[in-house]
Amino acid sequence: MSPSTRRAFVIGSAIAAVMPLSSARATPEQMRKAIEAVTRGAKINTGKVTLDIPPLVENGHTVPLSVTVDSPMTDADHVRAIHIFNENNPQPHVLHANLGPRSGRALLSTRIKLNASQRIVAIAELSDGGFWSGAAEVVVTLAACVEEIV
Amino acid sequence: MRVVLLLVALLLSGPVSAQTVVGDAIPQSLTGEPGDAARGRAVVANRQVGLCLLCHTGPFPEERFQGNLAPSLSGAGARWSEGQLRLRVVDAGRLNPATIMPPYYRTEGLERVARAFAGKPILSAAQVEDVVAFLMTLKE
Amino acid sequence: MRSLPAIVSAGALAVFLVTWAMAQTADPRRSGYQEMGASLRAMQDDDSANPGMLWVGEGRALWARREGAAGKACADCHAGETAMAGVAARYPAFDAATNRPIDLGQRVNRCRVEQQKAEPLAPESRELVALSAFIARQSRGQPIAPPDDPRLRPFVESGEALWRQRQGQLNLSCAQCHDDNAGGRLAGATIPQGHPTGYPIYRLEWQAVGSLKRRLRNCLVGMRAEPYAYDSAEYAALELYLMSRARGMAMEAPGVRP
Amino acid sequence: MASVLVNVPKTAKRGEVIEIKTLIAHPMETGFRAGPNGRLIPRDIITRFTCVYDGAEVFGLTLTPAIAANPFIAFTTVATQSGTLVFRWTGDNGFSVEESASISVE
Repeated sequence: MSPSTRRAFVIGSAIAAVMPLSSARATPEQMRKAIEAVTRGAKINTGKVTLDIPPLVENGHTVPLSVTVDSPMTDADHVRAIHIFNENNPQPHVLHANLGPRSGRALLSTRIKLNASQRIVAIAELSDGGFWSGAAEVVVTLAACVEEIV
Repeated sequence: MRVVLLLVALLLSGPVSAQTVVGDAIPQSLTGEPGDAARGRAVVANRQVGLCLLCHTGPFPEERFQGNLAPSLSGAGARWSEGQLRLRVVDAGRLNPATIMPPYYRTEGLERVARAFAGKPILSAAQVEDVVAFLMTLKE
Repeated sequence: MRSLPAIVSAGALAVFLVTWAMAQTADPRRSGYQEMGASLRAMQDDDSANPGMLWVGEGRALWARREGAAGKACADCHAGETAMAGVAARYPAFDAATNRPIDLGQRVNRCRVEQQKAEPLAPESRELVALSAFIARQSRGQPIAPPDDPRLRPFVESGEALWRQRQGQLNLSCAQCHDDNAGGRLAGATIPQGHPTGYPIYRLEWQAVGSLKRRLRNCLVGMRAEPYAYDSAEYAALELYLMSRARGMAMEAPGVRP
Repeated sequence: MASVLVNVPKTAKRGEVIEIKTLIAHPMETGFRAGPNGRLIPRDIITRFTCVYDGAEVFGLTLTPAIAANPFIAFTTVATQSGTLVFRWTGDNGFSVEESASISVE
């Protein structure tokens, strides 16, 4: 490995390793468009959706995230899908999960990557066709003593 | 003109140029030229170049997560003279051997320096002057 | 054989008891675990959420696999999930054959070469880290207990000297950050005291499990110092010093750290 | 060898909501990172996760490069009857892993 290719020597900044290309970042506008592609322009209500994500993230490589939706999860009234969006990663649409009455509860936990402090939005698609959303602001600190890419 | 440029190049091609310490200061510019405060601000704020904000806080409202291991840079230009700041950036260990502040313009007496950095100071003479010029603007 | 949940709760209880006992005696030492936010502590505490357990699982499979010309598996001599309980808490240990301390990974390789007649695993290879994680997991909750072997003393001392030696272009020593400035903030990160309680750890920065040597290497790279070779005497000495410095603190392997 | 951990309760009461947690070893290489040679490292991710229980897909997740390495996925399902839960992860470069767990429902 030649010195010029090392990303080492950096006591701060995990950002380069997660997503190095600033031109590849999404924007709040792209997030809005990605949300519209899912809702097809339908009204999004605020509420029912709780996004649990640590307000201060110690390393953007692995950010624990849970979404719960207030729903009885019956045949007649349940959550069909949960979507996560962000406004700063290269791709605004982070994931979508398919749920149904057999889920019992509308709950999803996973871990995502975040390349900077930003706003995260969770949107639930209900069986009646309605959309509900919750959001959280996340602050990503920088990792200390980062290793070079091996 | 060509001769002058060649001389400058020769002077800067060594690891570090000579400095004269007077008391607790280096009164003379390392390059013979005044630094540029705007460039200096960028060096100080850059966490891969100046590294300053890993330990210091300072008047950088746009920079989150500044360190708290060292005094704030705010008011540095009022507390110290230009020459005093220059010595503190060049080699703070001359004033306090136990300091955690890295020697920004020294290559001698260092142990086990990584190959990529061997014989190179952390900042160039011009960067040191830019940083000093910026710190001198921090009067409050 | 005890069920896995029983082992888990026994381990968690032991971690709690050791931590509680330390709190009673006002021990100023803090594990890096205590510097983390609630979500990362929860990630470490739950074996079904701790990504380090993937390596433990791989280590378990490797433990049972026949290797080398002797066609023997580790499990043929050390059967069960608790055969190695407490072992990781006592390494590095003195090795009479080479007259120097060897760490857990080197000890695994010794067994591979001498007992299994197999090639040694590369330092920091996925297999060696997985086996180390499987072994260290069995010491979770136990106090760190470096051997009281007089032959180790000079190595502990040289490890401490390395800990205090300034090095690299940034001219820093380990002690300047982790003794003198522990608890302070290096940019956004709280500087831990640097106790080797969780190794091997799942480091989010690595997105993988790695050894204490890899972590020491990271710090050296950060200081812009030339890292030691993975099997160098320096790392063994530093590990030994750090284990003696953390004597009595609870093992947490596989730890989760940012 | 893909390394997988799934956590499913061994027993449950009929109608009980159970939590299922899964971990799988995978780099989740984003395709946005440059390697040591300065060139982009090609994308290598898991794109889809499903859980089939009692003949039906009870949970599905579509993943993107923004999912962290060694993906952790936790969700709930209603214990309907004794049987097998089949978990499947598929993705780039033909990645396909299946794991199953049995549950006894009273």
